[in-house]
Amino acid sequence: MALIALDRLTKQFPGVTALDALSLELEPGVIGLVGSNGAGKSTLLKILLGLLPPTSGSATVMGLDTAREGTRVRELVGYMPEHDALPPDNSATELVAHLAQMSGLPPAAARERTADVLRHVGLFEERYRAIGGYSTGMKQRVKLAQALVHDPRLLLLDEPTNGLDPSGRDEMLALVRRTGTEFGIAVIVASHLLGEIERVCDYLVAIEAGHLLSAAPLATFTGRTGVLAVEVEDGSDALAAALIARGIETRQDGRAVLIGLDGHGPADDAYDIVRDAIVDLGLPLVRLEHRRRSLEDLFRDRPEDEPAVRPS
Amino acid sequence: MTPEPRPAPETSARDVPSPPQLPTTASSATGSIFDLGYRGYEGPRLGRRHAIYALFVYSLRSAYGIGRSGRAKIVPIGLAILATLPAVISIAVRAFAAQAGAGAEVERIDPIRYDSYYGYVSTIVMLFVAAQAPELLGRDQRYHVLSLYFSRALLRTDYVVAKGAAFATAILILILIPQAVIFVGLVISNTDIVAALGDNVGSIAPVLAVAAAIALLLGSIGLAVSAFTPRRAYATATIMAIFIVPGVVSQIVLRSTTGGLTRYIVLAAPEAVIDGVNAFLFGVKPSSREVVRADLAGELYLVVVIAVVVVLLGALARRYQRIEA
Amino acid sequence: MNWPIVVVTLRGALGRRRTFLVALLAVVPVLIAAIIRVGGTSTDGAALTAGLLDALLVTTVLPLVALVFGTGVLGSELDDGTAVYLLLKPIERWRIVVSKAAVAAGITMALVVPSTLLAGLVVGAGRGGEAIAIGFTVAVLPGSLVYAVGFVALSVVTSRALIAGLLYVFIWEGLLAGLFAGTALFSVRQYVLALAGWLAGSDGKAIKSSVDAQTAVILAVVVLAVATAIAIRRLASWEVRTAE
Amino acid sequence: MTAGSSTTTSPRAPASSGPAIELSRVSRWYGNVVAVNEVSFALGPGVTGLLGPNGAGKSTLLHMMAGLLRPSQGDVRIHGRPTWHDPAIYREVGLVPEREAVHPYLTGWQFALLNAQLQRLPDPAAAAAKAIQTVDLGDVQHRQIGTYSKGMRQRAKIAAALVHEPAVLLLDEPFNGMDPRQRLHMMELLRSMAAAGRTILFSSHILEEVERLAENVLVVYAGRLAASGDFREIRRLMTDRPHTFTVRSSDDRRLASRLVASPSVFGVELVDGMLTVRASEFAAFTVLLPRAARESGITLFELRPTDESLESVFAYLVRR
Repeated sequence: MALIALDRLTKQFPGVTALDALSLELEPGVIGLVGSNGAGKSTLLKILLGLLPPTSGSATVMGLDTAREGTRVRELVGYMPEHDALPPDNSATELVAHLAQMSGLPPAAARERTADVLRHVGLFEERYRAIGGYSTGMKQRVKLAQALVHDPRLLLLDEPTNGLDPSGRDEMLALVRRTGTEFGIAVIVASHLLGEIERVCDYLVAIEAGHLLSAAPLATFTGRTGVLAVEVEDGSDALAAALIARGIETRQDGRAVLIGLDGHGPADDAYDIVRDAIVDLGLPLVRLEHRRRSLEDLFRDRPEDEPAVRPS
Repeated sequence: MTPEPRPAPETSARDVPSPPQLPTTASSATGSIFDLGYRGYEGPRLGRRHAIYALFVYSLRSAYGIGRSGRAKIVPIGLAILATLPAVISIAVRAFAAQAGAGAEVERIDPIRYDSYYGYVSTIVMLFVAAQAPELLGRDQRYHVLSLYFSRALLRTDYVVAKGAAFATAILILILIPQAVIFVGLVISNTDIVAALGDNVGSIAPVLAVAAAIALLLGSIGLAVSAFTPRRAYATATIMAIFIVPGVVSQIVLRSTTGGLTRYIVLAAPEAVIDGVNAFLFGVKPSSREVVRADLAGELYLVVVIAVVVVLLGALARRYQRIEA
Repeated sequence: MNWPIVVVTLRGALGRRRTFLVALLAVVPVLIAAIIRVGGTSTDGAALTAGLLDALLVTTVLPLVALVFGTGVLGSELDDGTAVYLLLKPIERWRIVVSKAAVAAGITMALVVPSTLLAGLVVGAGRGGEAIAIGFTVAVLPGSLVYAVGFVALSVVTSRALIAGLLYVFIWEGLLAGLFAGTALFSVRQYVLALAGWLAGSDGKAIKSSVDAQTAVILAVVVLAVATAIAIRRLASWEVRTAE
Repeated sequence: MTAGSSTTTSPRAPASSGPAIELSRVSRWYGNVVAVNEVSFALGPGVTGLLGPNGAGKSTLLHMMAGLLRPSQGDVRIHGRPTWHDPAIYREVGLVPEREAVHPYLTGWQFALLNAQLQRLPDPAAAAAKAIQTVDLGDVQHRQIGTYSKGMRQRAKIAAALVHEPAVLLLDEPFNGMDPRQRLHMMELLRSMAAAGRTILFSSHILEEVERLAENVLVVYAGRLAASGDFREIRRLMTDRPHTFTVRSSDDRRLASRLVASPSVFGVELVDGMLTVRASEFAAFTVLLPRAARESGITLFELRPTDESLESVFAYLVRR
């Protein structure tokens, strides 16, 4: 049975429809959940946790209906909230062991799993200090640990890199990736940062104003566009002119010279012509690659055909 | 360039390896490397009932600062000691007096008795409630820990039930330990244990009833206030104000007016209501002048306690139904 | 004075649940006056009115109301960071302080003055307490101003203004005033009592104050000026608490 | 959602001369904790990214530039005028603070109007309306800010900072809480404002966005300025860090052997069909590769630098 099945799931609040007849089936994996503010992302997370009854339609997690069997569902689901949610005067070990029991684990198992999970998220001797003194990075790790301690089948992460600096973000994203692949747990990552989703997820669900914008493997969104981009430091104009002279249609986009249109790739011999033009002009070749489509195209207002201005 | 994710290890996290048999020294040496990777949990999941029980125990312990930093223990444990001291002293005095042959006179003048005991410790119990109620509820609200609780195997009402039961139990312990000291003291200080047991067992019921009334009334006031004021200092101040201000106002009003409707103002003061219940259940004259002056029927105080507790617990449950985790 | 600041401060002060609670506080003296009038036995109207207005209003309601609004209009904005939107504007700092203090004083007066008049008349009218009631009502006006401006200044100086204000009212003006006569020099309550006594004319002797009217007025003006100056200087050199 | 038409007029001639923002040997300490240590730089019109790990001193710097913090040493000037103790500069400066607190009881419109009135603009209502439209808060402007989501509140703060069209705009993690569409729209807005001659400095941890928006970056580490300028130039200056490229060609092995012969290449790896080349001199290698390919008759399909991105530059600077 599917990890998650939504059947015409609808949720109406006074004056606004957060979710409008959403139907969807998801298999285990690292799934990115993307959507504009107020698109119903947090509403969907709450419904999956059985904290919010749907207005109509249904949602099941691992076959359990979230409205009727809320507590059973929450035993098997871990949730990492977006905002700070940690009491400052407990230690990480105390808090996570206590919350493990809140998920139905007996005391002994709670203590053992807490020690194990804190190791996996990278908290070692500081786990015995009060959380108040932790850095934002360590706090995010504790929040992840409390979601993992009861060995959930599904992990819901709401903006996991919120407030982290660049190195903190890299470590958290690597941790999320490991959780999804090595730990064998299905992960849903709700985030506004498309770059992160592309780095960590292998499937994507995009919601827009309560409707399903699209749901597909990530590869379909970040496929190659067949447009060849060449960067030659500050020799772009000379190269473009030389290529046009040799009958190759080119466009310029900032630092890069673009060859070929989306849809049909560059002509076969184009690669050699470009190479030879560069050598003849004695220019330095810095980058030669196919432009990739990007998740942003889903959210961009500009017409579809123009590829994203994004070197991969 | 994005870092490529490492391929998953062959043994999935789900199957638990069988424990290796370490060979005896006689046979050839062997060695094994164990998978320290993530392990699933296949043990029992005790569900909602266990979660409520665990939250009850955790909250009861934190009401006495157990499992918390030393600082958090000072107030509750200190107050518990202060509450028990008078009973211990009274029993010690009786024991010495009995040895010196003056046991009977001391018994007559000794102020510490089951029914009079609460009068002495009421302020201590109020301080305990005002200091510890925010500790139980305020922290989870102020730091949004509720979102971690509500996303787990228990319902919002379970949270209120567990916290309420834990706090009532904490107050009961604070009140009943001294009473138990008195009970044991009276029984063992008498040569004929069985007879002493006979006289004292009669007063166990009212002691428990009064203690329950106090715990429920003061506990529900403390919790209701803490539920609506996450900031600890404001919650403590508000609870103390509710305990003290109505009492002072009713004293002023009762002293400067006579009879008529103003008598019922005494029902607004928690301390007076408890004194009324205590007097009614023990069948003794109320100790506070206001209650005597108001001269209301004993049952009325009991009804007020029950009504207030039901209303406040209802408000508490509704607050936690709707609170934004 | 800056009109937009006055409007936003008023909107903020009146929109909050806290204001409603404080308004209740201002009604309490009138209720108690009514109860005393109904059940009371004493016939000496002047002494009763003076005693009641001093105990209930000048000692508790006036300073508490002034404290809540005095610290609320500027101090709370400095703590939660919304003051930045006023400070990062080409406006002289004195204009901000004056506008904020005016709102705090204005609301305090709007709550305390009617409460004083009503409570005074309810308990004193027809028993020789009228002059006392009027005296107190007028004296409470400058009282509100000095208290409000003082607490606004306090809220710029320290983030613990509420507690500091409570200590001033209950310890300095309460406890210590009984022990050390000298404290009266810097006690706003004594200024108000002195003024009320002077205004009440012949009945004024029922109002006890350890400061005579002239010194009270002079000291009040001095305190007002000093508090305003401190508030302006501290606001000008106020520094934000950065997360680092 | 229509992209707000942000036809920003060029800023009024700055009151006095001097670069838009100039810091010379600026330090700030709290007791013996040194938050900012001898930082100097000057910024002109355009978008600059302020980067650094948590606790590096970014907010302290921004607050000193906004006149909310007195420098312990050195001086901070905007258009040549010290920012501390001088409310007049706020005609030229707009700040979007990191803290989320905004007057909850005001509606979006009232908040923008208040800021316009306090700036003593000739027509506050028009300025407020324009700012609301620019940040696309039109349909929620009459709701109280207390009911706003994090992204909406952030846009209200930006509207407040833009209402007087300042010449200098300081933003502390401006896109916090915004969804993808709003982020793109805001980036577009900042780009167009910079093009109109304004000076924009914003701090952010989302390097992929800084890379696309900011022409220059200032990297701060433990209170000191680690690097400034175009991040590609900064990468070039890191001569101690080898440049790594991945190459796909018609005959990787032969190309690899040909490349290894050159002094500018010191490492070659052929791992599951991917040729990775480590070059010591960036300039020499980028000229050598196409020539070597042509001489050996090998077609180049793909050449991708692996550590030229802003993330790599930042990592190298911070992990030193």
